[in-house]
Amino acid sequence: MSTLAQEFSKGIFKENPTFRLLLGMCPTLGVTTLAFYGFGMGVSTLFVLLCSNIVISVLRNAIPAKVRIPAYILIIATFVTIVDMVLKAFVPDLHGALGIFIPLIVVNCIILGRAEAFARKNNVGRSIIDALGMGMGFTISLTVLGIIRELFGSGSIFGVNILGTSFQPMGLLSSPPGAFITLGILLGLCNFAFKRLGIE
Amino acid sequence: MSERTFVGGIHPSYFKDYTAGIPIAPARAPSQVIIPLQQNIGAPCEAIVQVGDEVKVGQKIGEPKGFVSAPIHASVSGKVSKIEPFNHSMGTPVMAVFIENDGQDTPFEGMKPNKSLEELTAEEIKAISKEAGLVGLGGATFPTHVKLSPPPDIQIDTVIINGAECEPFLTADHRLMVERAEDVVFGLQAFMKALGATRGIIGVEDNKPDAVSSMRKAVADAGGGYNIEIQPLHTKYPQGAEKMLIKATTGREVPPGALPMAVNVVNQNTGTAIALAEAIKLGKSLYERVVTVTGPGINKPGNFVVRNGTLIRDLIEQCGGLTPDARKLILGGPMMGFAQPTDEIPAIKGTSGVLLLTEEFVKDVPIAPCIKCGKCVEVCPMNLLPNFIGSASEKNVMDLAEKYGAMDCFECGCCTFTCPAKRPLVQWIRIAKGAIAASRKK
Amino acid sequence: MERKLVVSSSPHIKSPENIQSIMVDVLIALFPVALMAVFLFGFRALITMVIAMVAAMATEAIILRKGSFFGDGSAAVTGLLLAMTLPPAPPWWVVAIGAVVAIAIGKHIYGGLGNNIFNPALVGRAILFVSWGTHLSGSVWLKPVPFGFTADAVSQASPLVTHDASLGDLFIGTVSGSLGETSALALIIGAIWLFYRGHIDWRIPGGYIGIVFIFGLFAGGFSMGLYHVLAGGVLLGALFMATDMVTSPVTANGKLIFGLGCGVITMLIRLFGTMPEGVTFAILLMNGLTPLIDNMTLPKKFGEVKKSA
Amino acid sequence: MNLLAIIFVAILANNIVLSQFLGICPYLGVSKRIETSIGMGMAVIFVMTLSAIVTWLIYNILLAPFGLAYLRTIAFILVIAGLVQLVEMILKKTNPTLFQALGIYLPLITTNCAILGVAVLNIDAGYNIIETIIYAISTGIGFTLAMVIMAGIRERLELVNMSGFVRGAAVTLVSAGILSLAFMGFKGIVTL
Amino acid sequence: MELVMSFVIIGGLGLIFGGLLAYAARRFAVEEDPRVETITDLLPGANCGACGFAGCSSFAEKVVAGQAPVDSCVPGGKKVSDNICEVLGLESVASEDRKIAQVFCMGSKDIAPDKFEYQGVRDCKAAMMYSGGFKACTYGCLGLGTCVEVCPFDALSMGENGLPKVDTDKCTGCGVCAKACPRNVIRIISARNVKYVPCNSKDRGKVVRESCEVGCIACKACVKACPNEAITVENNLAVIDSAKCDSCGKCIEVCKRQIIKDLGKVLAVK
Repeated sequence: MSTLAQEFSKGIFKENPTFRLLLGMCPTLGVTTLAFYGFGMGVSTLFVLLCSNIVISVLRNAIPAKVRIPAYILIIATFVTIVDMVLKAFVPDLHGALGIFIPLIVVNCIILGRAEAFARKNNVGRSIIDALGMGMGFTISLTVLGIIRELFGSGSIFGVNILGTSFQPMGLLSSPPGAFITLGILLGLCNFAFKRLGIE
Repeated sequence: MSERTFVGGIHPSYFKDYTAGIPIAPARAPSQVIIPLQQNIGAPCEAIVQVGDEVKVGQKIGEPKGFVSAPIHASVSGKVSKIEPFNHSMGTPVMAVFIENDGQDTPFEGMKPNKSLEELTAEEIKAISKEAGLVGLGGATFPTHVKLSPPPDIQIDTVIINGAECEPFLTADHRLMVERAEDVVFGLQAFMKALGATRGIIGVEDNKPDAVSSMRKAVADAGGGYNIEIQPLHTKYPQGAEKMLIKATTGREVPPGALPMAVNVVNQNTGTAIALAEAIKLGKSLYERVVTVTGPGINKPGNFVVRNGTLIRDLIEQCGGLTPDARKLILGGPMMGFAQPTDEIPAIKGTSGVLLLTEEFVKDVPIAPCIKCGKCVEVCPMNLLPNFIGSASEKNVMDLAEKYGAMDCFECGCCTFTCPAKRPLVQWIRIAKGAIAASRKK
Repeated sequence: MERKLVVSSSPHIKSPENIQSIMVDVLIALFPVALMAVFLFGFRALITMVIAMVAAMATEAIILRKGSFFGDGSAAVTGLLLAMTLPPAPPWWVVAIGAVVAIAIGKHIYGGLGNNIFNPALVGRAILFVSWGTHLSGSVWLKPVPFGFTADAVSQASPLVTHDASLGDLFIGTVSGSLGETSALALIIGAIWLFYRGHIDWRIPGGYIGIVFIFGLFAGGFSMGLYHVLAGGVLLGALFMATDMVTSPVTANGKLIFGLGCGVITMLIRLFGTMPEGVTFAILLMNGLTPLIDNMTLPKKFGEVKKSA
Repeated sequence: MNLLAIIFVAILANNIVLSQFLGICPYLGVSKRIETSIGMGMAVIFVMTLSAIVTWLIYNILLAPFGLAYLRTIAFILVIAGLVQLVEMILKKTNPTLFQALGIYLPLITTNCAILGVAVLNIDAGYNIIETIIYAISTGIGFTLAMVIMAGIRERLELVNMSGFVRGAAVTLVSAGILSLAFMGFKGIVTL
Repeated sequence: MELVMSFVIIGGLGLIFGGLLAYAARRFAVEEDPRVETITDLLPGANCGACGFAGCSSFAEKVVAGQAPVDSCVPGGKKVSDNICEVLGLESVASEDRKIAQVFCMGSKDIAPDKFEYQGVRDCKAAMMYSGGFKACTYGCLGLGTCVEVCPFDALSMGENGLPKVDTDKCTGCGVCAKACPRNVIRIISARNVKYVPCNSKDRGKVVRESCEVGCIACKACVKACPNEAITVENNLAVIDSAKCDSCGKCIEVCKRQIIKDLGKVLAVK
């Protein structure tokens, strides 16, 4: 049994959902044109993951195994709907930018995956830690990708101009093909770095 | 008569000038011959002589154990000194009969002329070719009497004599066609009679005009009312490969995995035809054959009649020895022949050539990645995809290798010859064939 | 025997051709095109080509760490081909980034020479196009000034936009356009060399140019067909890009299908799309389809009877 | 708005995977072999069409009239999860070979965002039922196309010596990027 | 009203689909043993095939069906075997014995000469096709690294001297390398087998002397020296029986060619 600290950090490094487990790729590619979008998506997902992990962990003995998947989905969908409403009410810009990817948090493999692999087997405390770790890992990944794409694709980070006005932005990075290529290269670099650091 | 050919193939440099003009001469009989008991595709022979026995030239010393097998005869007269395993050109040592030459060349009494061809029946011709130990002399060494015994439901209508000799360097068949054309025609007639075939074709690549004209003359001179034609063929490797030759001369395509019999054709080598002619006319068994000793690595190349079991070392000595830069010894031609680790290898029925290559031919160039230029696909006479078979075999993905046609490759070497990345495609294909055959057996 | 013999698998003789000699042949074939580009657009064209080639070769040398700058020559070919798809005088950093991207992403991510799925030069060009499209099209195209050798010429739109160039101009190349695409004459001379050396098959350019011509024919008659063949990048694409060995099918039928596919997509984009030119996208897409095409067009083995299934 | 345009845009110009980033997980996971990718593609086309029809009906008959649009995420995912499980059971019984080939990816169709995505996009675009069906089928075909192309590429890359760091997902993503670039050429051929 | 409708619709949908699923579950039921999946998860997942089945999942199927011994997963060793027993409710059967691969040849490049120069595919099996391999010793390691390529656990590496090295920490004794070696130079031995003779040559002493400096010449000095009769010479090759050996080390002292190795030491050094 690992310590809570390990439980938390594994989501960020060893089992980083984006770079190690390759989960939740759709929003990773879809919304990271700007760092803020990536961050927003990450936090939304973190919220849903946290809530659903708690609820599922609490109900883990009450839900019969046969219908657990539909039950989990229902729980997750409820929180997603809440997030949808909250974003719409408070940050309509972000809501518009994330668009269809908000309802699609429901089918983000990370959330169902953690429910299935972790929350249904562990107590509430551990599930919270797990959700925080995984959610943070996801948020960090998305934000990093967003920063890279925003920096070279628009010359700014979180909307703050960094590279000056003479910089000619590389349109590729803010276009769909650029999302794939950047993530692919980043993934390769990550594999390289992880190997070097001895994390496998 | 137009020149015919097949699709694919390559045009290597032919290097035939080393020996094309040199008449066939007898090679010195060595003081000891070492005759391996495996000299044909199929089952090996069993020795029927013992150590200490006296044998005569042409006497049978090995009895075949299976149907697809031919007997083996002594090539010198003298005493059997040893029977033990010895190096063989196919790699692993096999049982061999060692005979000390007494220098007398006493012929075996059993070798007597037969009846004339008109009087012989098909069965008798088959029996003669079997007793004389005839095998395909082109290199594949398929026992001749097996080829003369098609299943009853197949009627052979055409016999083709393979005078293409498409392998670079080799000139043994070429010289035979120039010097002994009438025996080639006689042998063909005997084949046609044995099979009841109505048509005989002699295919000759058009880079040998002297052979074409001498064969034409011999056909015109020959009697017997056989329907025989000479077909000059486009000079291209592998024109002499069985399936390609049949396609070029008759337009028929032998299906994958099938024998020429499937399209009512039998294919025989020039040397085999002459051997059959000698067996009928003189009763001579197959204990010697013509071998081209050639290549830039030998001092005095030539075409020789070589006794079965002569060590290659003896032959090389007679040809003035090796040049200082000779690095590779090949039995057969440069495209399909086998490189040998040593010159202590006996010449056998399938030895069509001894080729010595020099440093410049054996430079070990690094294997580059496949650039998918498709040149191997263009030249593959079997229409396979050698580049993909090679890559699949390299990565041990044998189901893909099979899909791209590994099992239909007959290893002509066109792909490897032409590959600009210098990839050892044939070797990979061979590995794949071995692995696929092994997995099929399971 | 005292000396050690060499043993290897048959065959024991090999053709003298190797990868480097093929790449040199391609460079030779591109020479008339390059010459014509300098002749039409002046020395800035030469500078563009040199930057692209040097950047490509340097990238490759750094990635491979083999010490040889020219190597097998494939990087030089990629660099030069990339330059051919660019306007005469884009900013130098655009050219350099394009070459680096072409070699690094187009080629070495896939494990280097022979393994790449997409034509590296076109990957480079497409990425540049998406990134800095303004430097690659429209107003930056120079009007060619034969014998001018001047750096400042009047800018002019592509003949694919204006549709007003004469067929003769298109053939000689005195129209605006990318470095390597304007002069049909030079391209054809280069391609003849490649045909002569046996490096390209008629099927890809034949299918490509044929289908472009037919589309043009239906769109606006014979001269329109010819116009579509000669204008823009079709000839450069059909003769030098689509025929790239690594990224095109190896089977005979596959090559024909590949050529036809390139032609159809090019003309779809030209006639109906928002972009005036579609050669890059057409060839890249067909590159992606190449493994499938190869798999679907396995040649009939010698002697094989067609299966009924 | 014409149906042909919907088909063209859904398959090529606005490919669900290459320009909309939906269904990436199965796209990366199942595109190793051409055969499986075709199988998976067929399953997706089927489920996608079925779920698009059902969700459209539910939205337009049950949710919209009662002003319960905000329930659509929950309702849709419920329906899709149920449908997928049904399909899974039926397939397991009737075609075990296909079931074997798709293995663990059938349950993953539930979490294939392309399915839910199409259901939601249909509503957002205000398609009628015919358009919905056409759009769903075409999107499924676009998904299959993208996946089969990638499977061809990956089968070839299997025989290649490449750095272990990029093998697998990384090189697949880069290839998808370049394919996505190539698909950009179709932009604007048909305007909706 | 809205609240009620929400309940009705979501609940109704749940009911309808729940009912459908319940019906389908019965109608299309497929018998499946959940233990198969559990056991598959327990296995190392290298699909090495050491158990004799096509891969980990097919081994799991067989083991549940009782068609495979529970301890046939070599890489997993005792731990996996015990876990499987637990799932299946059986008594633990595995022994503590650990198996590892060792290279039975010390004829490195400089010690065992080649008889000819081989050109072509750098793979031992490929090289074997040409005159039975290029090494003068027909039993020795060819050193082209086929074993290194196939090792699913990354435990083998090719040494500078042209002989493969076994990383005893990573080696699980699955035997994939032993199967791949065309000359049977790599063998799987018990890690308890403390002493062994790293030579594979079945040639007579005279032949061995000509082709290799470190081959076993079957002089039988070790046989005589061994107090426990643990050493025998079979096919011109000394073999040490691990069951009888008590690791006294006398054989090592008397070996004229200094080739008997102490695996205990090998493991310790590592």
